[in-house]
Parts: sequence; structure tokens; C-alpha cells
Amino acid sequence: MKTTINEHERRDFVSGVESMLHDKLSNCYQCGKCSAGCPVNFEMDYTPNQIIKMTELGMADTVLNSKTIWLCVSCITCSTRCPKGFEVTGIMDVLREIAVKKGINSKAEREVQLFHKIFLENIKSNGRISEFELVRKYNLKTKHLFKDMFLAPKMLEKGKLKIHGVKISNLNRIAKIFKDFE
Amino acid sequence: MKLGYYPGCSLKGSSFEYEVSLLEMLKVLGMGIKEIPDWNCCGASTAHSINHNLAIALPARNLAIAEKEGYDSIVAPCAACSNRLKTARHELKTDEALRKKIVNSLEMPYGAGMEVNNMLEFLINVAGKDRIKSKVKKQLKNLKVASYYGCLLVRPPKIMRFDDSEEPVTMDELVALTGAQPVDYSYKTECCGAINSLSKPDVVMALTGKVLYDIKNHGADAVVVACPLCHSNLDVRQREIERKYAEKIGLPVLFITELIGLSFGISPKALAIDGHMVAADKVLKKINEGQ
Amino acid sequence: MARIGVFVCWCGSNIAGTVDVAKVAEEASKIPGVVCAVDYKYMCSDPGQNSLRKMIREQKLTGLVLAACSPHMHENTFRRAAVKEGLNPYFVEIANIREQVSWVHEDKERATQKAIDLTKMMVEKVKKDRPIEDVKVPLTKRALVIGGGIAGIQAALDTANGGVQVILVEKEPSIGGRMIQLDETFPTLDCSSCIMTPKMVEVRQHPNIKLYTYSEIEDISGYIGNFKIKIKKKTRSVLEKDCTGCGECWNACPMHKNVKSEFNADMSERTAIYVPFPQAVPLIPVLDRSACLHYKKGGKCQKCFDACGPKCIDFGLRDEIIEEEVGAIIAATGYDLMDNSLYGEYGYGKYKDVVSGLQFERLLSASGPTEGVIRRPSDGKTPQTIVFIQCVGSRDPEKGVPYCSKVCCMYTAKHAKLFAHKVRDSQSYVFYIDIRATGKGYEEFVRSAMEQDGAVYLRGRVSRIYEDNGKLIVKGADTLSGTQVEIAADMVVLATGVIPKKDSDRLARMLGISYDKYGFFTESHPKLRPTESSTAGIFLAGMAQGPRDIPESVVSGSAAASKVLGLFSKSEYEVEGTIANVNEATCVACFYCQRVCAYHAITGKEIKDRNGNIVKVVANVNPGLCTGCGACVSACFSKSIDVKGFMDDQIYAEIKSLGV
Amino acid sequence: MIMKKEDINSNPDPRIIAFVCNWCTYSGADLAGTGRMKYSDNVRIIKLPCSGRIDPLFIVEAFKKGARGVLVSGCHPGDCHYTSGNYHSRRKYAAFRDLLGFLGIDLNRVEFSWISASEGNKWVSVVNEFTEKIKSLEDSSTDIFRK
Ligand SMILES: Cc1cc2nc3c(=O)[nH]c(=O)nc-3n(C[C@H](O)[C@H](O)[C@H](O)COP(=O)(O)OP(=O)(O)OC[C@H]3O[C@@H](n4cnc5c(N)ncnc54)[C@H](O)[C@@H]3O)c2cc1C
Ligand SMILES: Cc1cc2nc3c(=O)[nH]c(=O)nc-3n(C[C@H](O)[C@H](O)[C@H](O)COP(=O)(O)OP(=O)(O)OC[C@H]3O[C@@H](n4cnc5c(N)ncnc54)[C@H](O)[C@@H]3O)c2cc1C
Ligand code: SF4
Ligand code: SF4
Ligand code: SF4
Ligand code: SF4
Ligand code: SF4
Ligand code: SF4
Ligand code: SF4
Ligand code: SF4
Repeated sequence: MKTTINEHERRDFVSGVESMLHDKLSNCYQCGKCSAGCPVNFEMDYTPNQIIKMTELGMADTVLNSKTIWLCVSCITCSTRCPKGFEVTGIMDVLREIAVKKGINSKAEREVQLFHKIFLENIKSNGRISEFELVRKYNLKTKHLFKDMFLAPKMLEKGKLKIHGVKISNLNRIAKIFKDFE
Repeated sequence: MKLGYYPGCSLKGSSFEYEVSLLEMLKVLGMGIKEIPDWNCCGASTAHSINHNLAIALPARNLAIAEKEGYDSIVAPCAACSNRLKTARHELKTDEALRKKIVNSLEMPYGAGMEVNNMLEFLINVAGKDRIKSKVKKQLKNLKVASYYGCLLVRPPKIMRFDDSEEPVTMDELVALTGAQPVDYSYKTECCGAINSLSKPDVVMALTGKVLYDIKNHGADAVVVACPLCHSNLDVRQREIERKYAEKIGLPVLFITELIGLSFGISPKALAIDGHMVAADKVLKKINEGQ
Repeated sequence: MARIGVFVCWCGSNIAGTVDVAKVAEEASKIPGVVCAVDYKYMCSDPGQNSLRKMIREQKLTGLVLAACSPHMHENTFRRAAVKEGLNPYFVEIANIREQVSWVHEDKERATQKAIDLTKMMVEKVKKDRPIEDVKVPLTKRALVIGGGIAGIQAALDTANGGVQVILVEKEPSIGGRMIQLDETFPTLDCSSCIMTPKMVEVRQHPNIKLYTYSEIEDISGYIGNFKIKIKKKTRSVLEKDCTGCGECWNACPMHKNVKSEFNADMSERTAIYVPFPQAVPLIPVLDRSACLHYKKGGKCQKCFDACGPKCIDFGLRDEIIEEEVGAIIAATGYDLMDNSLYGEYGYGKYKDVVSGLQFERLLSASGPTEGVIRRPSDGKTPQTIVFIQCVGSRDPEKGVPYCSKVCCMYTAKHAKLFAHKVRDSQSYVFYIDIRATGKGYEEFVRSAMEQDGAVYLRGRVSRIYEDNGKLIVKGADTLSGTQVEIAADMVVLATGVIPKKDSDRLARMLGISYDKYGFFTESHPKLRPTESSTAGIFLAGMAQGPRDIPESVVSGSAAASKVLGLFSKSEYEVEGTIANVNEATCVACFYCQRVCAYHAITGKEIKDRNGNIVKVVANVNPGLCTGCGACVSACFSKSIDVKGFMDDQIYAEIKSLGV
Repeated sequence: MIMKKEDINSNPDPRIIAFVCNWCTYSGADLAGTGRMKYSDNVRIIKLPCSGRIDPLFIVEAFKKGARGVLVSGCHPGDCHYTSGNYHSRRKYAAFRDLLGFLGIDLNRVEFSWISASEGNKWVSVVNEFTEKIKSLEDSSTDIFRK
């Protein structure tokens, strides 16, 4: 790997991330404790501390297209143990948010991204999550029609999947929130 | 005391057992709670994953309604929901500009207040150990129970302010109240994979598997949880994990409310224990043998 | 009437090139009170000084103004010349027309005008000069050393060898400090007790050292040269002069499983009557009353008393207060280690086989709980794989302290080496963030831990330790390879951060010295005065000042000793006379001055009439402590305190002379 | 006070008095000399042992005696020769400013700064910038002592 630093682009990217993060990237001293404890590090293409360093170096393309940001499950193990109190979970959120805004579609972790998208759409249209609808839509979109199939009947039998979800009454409120913040 | 109740989506769906058992348990405790009218989804891990402000605004609406209803505090049994509600409250307390913006959008006042309790806080601080103890009818002797806390009850400690973030004990204390023996093991606060259950089942199974096998190796008869996400990863995925790693687990996963309910002498059926994917028969049998 | 002489220096062309020196002299001669004003090529040269002295004599000058280079250059030269002619040295003032005029300005006319102004200012100032006598403070030539670790021992021995009486006060039952707990020491791997024990014995036997162990400082008052000390000598319940150190008493004591041994870092137990370790100095036991059955069960047990041949155990002995007077103090109270239990993720206190560096040191030591065979606490087995974690508590602003503890990189490398030497085919892994090995031979030492002794270093922190089937699963990262690492270890050693000795801030307040927010004593200046505290006559040594290793602690102990010997080399301590002075007639005893004085130089003084009745109280400046900073002056509303040499009226005269 | 026309004129050669501590700023000014750096010659230094010795009344007196600007400078926080003298002055400066303002002095004409013994160049730039600033201010005695 080789990186040629373009100071302008680097600064733009860093200041964009920092302003959303409310923390400075230089605060991280690269001890690696975040990566050491991350439960999903084994699947990631870059460790969390690498993501932080690469962000500081302005490697926007690399981090925004990484698998890491989509694999992160927001368990907050990293931030909790970081000796510098750095918002590692937060930077994952920020990078995902930037990626979404930029319309970057993760190739490797398309499904995770899709799940988040469908999840939010679900809230937007019902105000609450209808798990049945969520799973159905997700499986349709990902063409995983038979995924988790063996679970479904039993879940239905146990009453765990409710086919008719509820909508909240003031859906217009939710629409407003989405309008203002999406 | 006026207690508000924020069930969250899962308790109305895949984890209905949690709600059923909670309400049964409260009946015995003689405590009433009132569901927040017209509450909406707090956004869980998804909203903050891709839209920070939305992730604050969605729970803020529920907090604002709770404030309007005049509750003294609310209980959010789902660990993820209580985490989001507490986080939103914290952020709005510290970020006045965002608070104004959100209040504007909600068209509702919200002063960044309202005490939010997760299930364990509710049991220990609001219900109280003494009250719980006084209602225990059946000592669950013989039963070895491992408490699984997962991530979101304890992290981030600065905002959750709940127990020790590395070695929490609250749930173990509650287990002890029922007469069961708490089982110590290593992965109490390891992540189960949470929301990636659907999109990364392999990852989730690897993480959950590690936790379940460790609990089993420490000789537990059952696991208790206080979070529907944990529950569905540990319970619903358990058969699949057994298949994947070709090793039997067979650990019933109970909600803490169910365990307490059993010690109160409430029937398993009333607690909806038969709603779990992993049957709890063995555990129930052991309880009865111990009487 | 003032008779002032003004001497304007050319400094060759340095001044004369830019300033019209003749004009300066001419203008100066017009100032009232100036009786002569001359210019000269090189005032500091011998002929220059001679002409100055001649003028003092001939013109009967009462004050001099030199318009020349900076006072930091030659003020003393001219003061000495004046003294030779019987003038008080403080009647010499310098107008700085070189560094602050000729060298920094180009326009000759304007530079000359500035030079004239500066000269006028100094003439007005010198007119108001009053003679100042340097203050002489008597010196009690005896030193107090607080803390008997390696730094304090070195300071005490060097001072005592210089012929000065030393009082060494140590809180614990024995001197030796942390170093005597160590096994072998980096970077040479020499045995710690081989170095330390002879020194401890030397202290004990030194004719110039009076040793108070198991003692604490109760109170300190006074100032440089004249400190009064109260020492609380806690009772050992043993008549010290009769005790032979035979050990019959502790062998007889039934309470041998109840108290953790402090010396062995809680890894073994001691009896109620005990010596901390066999080479303790002095070798006299302490009866720990909090653990003793005699006190707990109302006099039922007296086994030790029965066993003692010389019958020197006395259950009724009490603490004593001893008063001493000293002229200088060396504070060398050393350090403590951070509490590892802050790290729930490392399971310290929960997993028996997670130990601290100091505990590992005791496991290595032949005098330790396992007699030098490394055995892990849980089951006594010898570990094959050890994981060492560095920077535990240090460099961790969230849970610990932000600073680097400086010694732990090195002692971890040492531990890895000693482990390799003691256990064949063993393997150590070291998690580090950076390796700080900056002493002589240190980098080589760390390299040899890797190259010769096979330690594998991983660059990253550990996130969590789990227990699994008798193994400790260490979950860390190696950031160089970018991977998460899991190691199944038999034992984990935490390189715990260093913090100041508990209560060091209390002692600092008693001594009136400053300390940082952690409690380390601060030096007067890190480069100019690294061994001096902020208070005159109190010196610092060892880890009490901040993390440092044994070689540095020894150096600082010697440095403190040399400062004390230097101080005592004179018959009296001379303080520059430019210190604060109280006008007792106007002082209203509000003590605002006292509040701003950083040197605690101001106290109250009672003024009594002939019959000994207190008439009033006024502020009083202790010349041994006052530095002449002048902070008190601007705090005083009644204008009752002033600093000699920089009196209010002089400064106003300077300002006035500039009137346009 | 009614201002006469001739009272107002921009002063091309204002007198500036600097109160500096002996250990840091005075030595810094010496260093500028040793380095032969050039700066505005309007400034006159009055040396004090420590910035903690500075009394607000000195400043008032300086203005009364015709100074157009007053510079106060000592060691950087933490560097004080007298341990904490400059902490006192730093704490005092806030109170100073209020007091000077109360006495009716235009605070634009008072400058506080930290200049160490090694900052000859900082001394030069502080003096030059402050002199320029004073020159640019409208100058009349009533501007210095605000009504
Ligand atoms: C695990 C470990 C291994 C180490 N290994 C090495 C090594 O191999 N090589 C090396 O160079 N350095 C090593 N060090 C560092 C070394 O221990 C210190 O540099 C050295 O001990 C400092 O000596 P000291 O005299 O300043 O402090 P200390 O040894 O702490 O001595 C201070 C003394 O003052 C006493 N005291 C404290 N307060 C009071 C009071 N109020 N009144 C009276 N007495 C008081 C204490 O009881 C103690 O006896 C190691 C440190 C650790 C933690
Ligand atoms: C680039 C650089 C930056 C640094 N920055 C810092 C810093 O910011 N802070 C810090 O604390 N340290 C710093 N240092 C380190 C610092 O310079 C040294 O610690 C310090 O100067 C050592 O002083 P010394 O008196 O031992 O040696 P030296 O300064 O080398 O003095 C030795 C003197 O002895 C003379 N001499 C040599 N041989 C003989 C002889 N045979 N006969 C007579 N005279 C002889 C030499 O001419 C010289 O004047 C820095 C070093 C470097 C290289
Ligand atoms: S734990 Fe914190 S300081 Fe260490 S690498 Fe991760 S973010 Fe940086
Ligand atoms: S929050 Fe994300 S990056 Fe941090 S430990 Fe959890 S999964 Fe890993
Ligand atoms: S006294 Fe100072 S200015 Fe005069 S010649 Fe000597 S060095 Fe130069
Ligand atoms: S038995 Fe007596 S003499 Fe021997 S060590 Fe004990 S107290 Fe001292
Ligand atoms: S009297 Fe106390 S110290 Fe002596 S033997 Fe008995 S318990 Fe031990
Ligand atoms: S000396 Fe090494 S181990 Fe100790 S705090 Fe500093 S860097 Fe960390
Ligand atoms: S401030 Fe002045 S009046 Fe008050 S005690 Fe000090 S010297 Fe006396
Ligand atoms: S001059 Fe300074 S040291 Fe002396 S008494 Fe005043 S404030 Fe204290």
C-alpha cells in the first residue's frame, strides 16, 4: 500500500470527521486497545485503530469503502476501554454517515448497509418496527429468500413473528422528524 | 410514584415473553406501570449507525411524551432502547443547540430530563431487593444460572452509569435473591453481535457461540438476560449454533423477569416461558425437584 | 544631600556608535544632585574602574549611575568597586543603554534621547536608594532526610560522609524502600540486596547518622538553617536497646496466617510481631497491635514475651515525640504503585494469576514467598507462558495517569529476561505501546530480552483477560501486523504505573514545598535548580519528584547531599538584602500579604510593651524564606510592606522622571 | 469635559512605559539587543523583581505622567522565577483590568504579555505592534482617561 498525502483533501476530510465526532483524531495515540477488544475485528479488513489513523491521513476512499465500518456492531467495547476516552464507536458512526451521504454503496458489506436502510424505512412508514415486514423486505432485497427459513415456522408457531405490525397514530410526527433530520 | 413504561418494538413482537413476564411479575410486586402513549421506535443501533441526529430525535420524542405525562421515571426493559434513551438524554443535556433544534422539530417541549431505568436498575433501585425478596415463594435451589449482560446495559459507562462495566454483578444479585446459584464465567459482557443478526448471521453465531459454550462449560443450567436482542441471539439462534459447531448446548435462555416470576410462584405458562425456542422443561423440572 | 556620579560608557563603538555619549553625560550633569558626569571608553576595564573609584573618593559620591551595558553583565563588577570605596553596594544603579538602546535602535538622535531618559530614571532611583545589608542567617549544621529508600540512603550517606550530622526518618520498620523488594536490577542485572544491604548497614553504623525507623514527621516549623522538627516514633512494643534480633518472638507468635506481608506485596503472610524481611535494618521486630491477640483478646496471649530471652517486649510502651533541630531537609519519600483493580478488564484481584510487576519481583526473589522459584499463585505451578502488559495505569488519562512511569519498560524487559533464565523453554510475550529505554545501555538491554532471551514483543494494548480452564486468555492487538491476538498464558504480569507515596501531599504542605497535581514534589526549576524545592533549605531526591530509576535516584540523592554540604560550607547563610520589609507602625495586620506569599515568608509578630503585654500584632517577614518577589507589596492596601531595592517611592520616582 | 480641538491629534511619537520582570522579560529584551534586532524606540523599561510586584497604581501613575501606552510583561505561566508570582499577577490582571477601567483608563492602551528570557524576537514584535497600535489611537489626554 502506498499513500500520497494531498494536504488539502486531508484537512477537509479530517475536519469534516472531527466536527461530526466532537473529538480530535490526534487524541488517539494508536495503542490498539480498541482493536484488541473488538468482537468483530476478525472479520474486518482494517482494525479500528487503523481506520482512525487512515482517517487522519485523509484516506477517505479506503475508510469509506471499508468492510470495517459496516461490520462494527456498535458494542462500545472499544470506547469503553480506550485509555484516551476516544470515541471509537463514534467514528464508525460518523464514517458510515458520511458514506451514506456520499451515496457510497459498500460492495463487501452490502447486506449490512441494506439492513440499516430497510430498518429506517420501516420506522419511517410505521413509527415502529414490524419485524415480519423487516425480515420479508430484507430477504426480498438481498434475494436470500430461503435464509433463516427453518427458523420462520417455529417462530410463527411460538408467536414471535407478528404478521400484522402496528403503526403509531401520530405518523405525521415521525414524518416530520425524518424530514428535519434525514 | 408514576412509572412510565417504554416497551420498544421487540417486546411487542419477537420478545413478547419479556413483556408478559414483566407484567405478571409486577402484579405480584404490586407495582403499576403505564405505557407511554403512542411511543415510537427509538431507532435502535441502526439510526445512530447512519444518522446521528435522527438517532437522538427519535428517542427524544418518547422522552418528551414521558415528560408531558408527568412520569417520575420510565423503565425501558430492552437494553438497546434504554441505551438509546439514556444516550439521547445525555446528548441533549450537553448539546443545547441540538436540543433546541430537536424541540423545534418535535414541536413539543423537552428539558433533557426524565430518569430512564433499564430492567436491572428498575428491579434494584425502584422495586428494591427487599420488596422482591419478600415475594419469593419458591427458592430456586439447585438451579445454576449464568447472567449475561451483553454490551448495552453497561456501556458506555459514562452515560449508562450502571454497575461495573467490566465485572457487573447486579443481575447475579437478583439471581441470588431467587435462591438460584449465580454462575461466574468469563464472557458476561462480551458482545453477541446484536443487530447484525440478520445481515451477518455467521459473525453473530461465532460471537454468541463463544458465550454459550463458555456458560455451558461453567456448569450453568440456564442463562438469564435483560435484553430482547441478547435473547434472540442466544435463544433463537442456539439450534443453528449447535449445528454449526456440532456440539450440543441446550441452555434455556430466560428473561430475568421470568426467573423472578418463577420464584414468585407464577406458573411458567403465565410467564410465557413456552414462547422460547429452547425448551425450558429441564429447568422447570429441576426447580420442582428442589422444592 | 545626594552626591551622584554618572558614568557613561562608550563600550568602544558599541554604544558610542549609536548614542552621543558626551551629550548624555552633559544632560546628566544638569540633573539636580548630580555632582559629576563623565564618559569613558570602557568602564568595566581596570582603568575604567579605577577612575570610578577615584571619583567616589574625590567627589565624596553617595550614589553611582552607570549608563552602560545590561545590569546582568556588570552590575556586580561596579558594586564590588563601590564597596571597595566604602559605599553600600546597593547605591549603584545601571542605565541599560547598550542592550536596550544602542544595539536595538538606529536613529542616533532618538537613541541618545532614550539613553538620557534611562539615565535620568536611574538618577532618580539612586537618590532614593537606602543602604541594604545582606541578611545573615545562622545555620544549624545538621540535616534531616525523610525517607530511607535508595535515594534517601544515598543522600544520608553522602551528607554524613561530608562530616555533617544526619537524622534519617523512615516510616516503615526498616529502611531500604522499594529497592530492597527488588530481585535483580536493570540494566546490569546486579542483585538488589547485594547493593542495598551493605548500604543499609552502613547507615546503621555511621557515626554521623541518627536513624529513626517506624517514625513519621509530625510537625515542621522554621526556615532555612533553623528548622524545628517533631518526629513521632511509633512504638514497636519492644525495648530496642535490649533486643538482639534473635527471632524467638516471631517464631513463637501464633498469629501467622492473618496478616499479609507488605514486604512480599501481599503474597505471603507474616506474624503479628515481625520483621519485614530477614535483612531488615534495624533488625528489631515490630509488634503490630492491630493483629495481636494480646490486644484483641484482653491480654490472653503473651507467647512472644515468654519466648524472649532478654524480656524486651513491653505491651505498654507508647509512641514518643522527639524534637530535633536541623538546618536543611532532604525529602526522599519515594513512590507507590497504582491500584490495578481499576482494571476490571484485566481481572486483577479476580484472577489469582494476574499479578503486578512488584509481585513478580517478589516471586523472582530468593527471599520471596517462593524462595525464588517462579510459582503462580493459583496452584503453585511454574508457568511456561507469561504475558507482560506494559503501561497499566500509566499513559492512561481515562483510568490512570497521563504520564509515563519511565521504569516499567525496563523492568518488564528485565522480568522477561529473568523468567527466561529461570524457566527453561518458557515463553514470554510483552504487549507495549512504545519502548522507552533511554539510559546508557538500556536499549541494548531491551534488545537482548528479545534477541537473546526470546521474548516476543507485540505492539499494542490488551483489551481483556478471560479465564478458561486454568489458562488466562489474553486478548490483545498487534498494531504492526494489524491483527488481534489471543494468547493462552499461565500467568499475566501487569507493569503498574508509579504514583507518589500516599500522603506525600500532606508532607509537602507541612514542609511548605510545592507539588504537582499528582503529588510529586516540584523542583524549583527543572534545569536550573532540579534538586531544590520551592522553599530554601529543602531539597528533593528520588522518585518523590517523579518517576526515575535507581541510577537516577542515586544521582539525585548525591546531588541533594552536595547542596546541603554546599549550604553548610559557610558559617552563616547569606540572603540578598533585597527582601520585603514591614512598616510596623502602619501595618494593620490584615495579612493580605501572607495570602499571596508563595514562600510562606510572612508570619504574625506580637509587639509587646515593657510589661510584656501584647500591644498589637503585625506582619513579619522571615528573611530566610523571603525571595523579594514583591507580590506582598501590591497586596497591601495600607502600603505597609515594601521590597528593598524596589521600593514604591523609587518606582514612582522613575515614572515621574519620564514625565513629558 | 469639553474637548478643545487642539487636544485631539494623532500622536506620532507617543511615550510607552513597560513594566517588566527582571528574570524573564528584561532578559528577553537584553537578548533582542544581543541579537541586534531593531525595534521602535518609544518604549522605556522599568525593571521590577517580578510581575507579581506590579501595582495597578504604577500604571495609573504612568498615564498621569504622560505615557500613552503601558506594557506589562513577565514570565510565562509556570516559568516564574518566584514559583508562582506570575500566577498571582495573572489572577490579578483580570482584577487589574476592571480596576483600570473603573479608574477611567482606556484599556486599549494597556497590554499584558508573557515574554521569556529566550524570546527576544517576541519582545521586538510585542513592542512594535503595541507602538503601532498606540500611534493609531486617537490621542488626547481625555482619551486615555475616559470620561
Ligand atoms: C517492579 C519494579 C521493578 C523495578 N526494577 C528496577 C530496576 O531493575 N532497576 C532500577 O534502576 N529501578 C527499578 N525500579 C525503580 C526503583 O524501584 C526506584 O527507582 C527506586 O526504588 C526509587 O527509590 P526512592 O528512594 O526514590 O523511593 P522508595 O524506594 O520508594 O523509598 C522511599 C522511602 O521513603 C519512605 N517514606 C515514604 N514516605 C515517608 C514519610 N512520610 N516519612 C518517612 N518515610 C517515608 C518509604 O517508606 C520508603 O522507604 C523498579 C520499580 C518497580 C516498581
Ligand atoms: C539538537 C539537540 C537538541 C537538544 N534539545 C534539548 C532540549 O530541548 N532540552 C534538553 O534538556 N536537552 C536538549 N539537548 C541535550 C543537551 O544539549 C545536552 O543534554 C547538554 O547540552 C549536555 O551538556 P554537557 O555540559 O554535558 O555537554 P556539552 O554541552 O557538550 O558541553 C561540553 C563542553 O566541554 C567542552 N570540551 C569538550 N572536550 C573538552 C576538553 N578536552 N577540554 C576542554 N573542554 C572540552 C566542549 O567544548 C563543551 O563546551 C539537545 C541536544 C541536541 C543535539
Ligand atoms: S484504544 Fe483509543 S487510543 Fe488506543 S488506538 Fe484505539 S482509539 Fe486510539
Ligand atoms: S463498537 Fe464497533 S469497532 Fe468498537 S468494538 Fe464494537 S464492533 Fe468493534
Ligand atoms: S561596562 Fe559594559 S558597556 Fe561598558 S565597556 Fe564594559 S561591557 Fe561595554
Ligand atoms: S525475642 Fe526478644 S530479643 Fe529476640 S528478636 Fe524478639 S524482641 Fe528481640
Ligand atoms: S502477644 Fe501478640 S505478638 Fe506476641 S505472640 Fe501473642 S499474638 Fe503474637
Ligand atoms: S516506561 Fe514504558 S511501560 Fe512504563 S509507562 Fe512508560 S512507556 Fe509505558
Ligand atoms: S498586607 Fe500590609 S497591612 Fe496587611 S498585614 Fe501585610 S503588611 Fe500589614
Ligand atoms: S517579597 Fe515575595 S517572598 Fe518576600 S514576603 Fe513578599 S511575597 Fe513573600
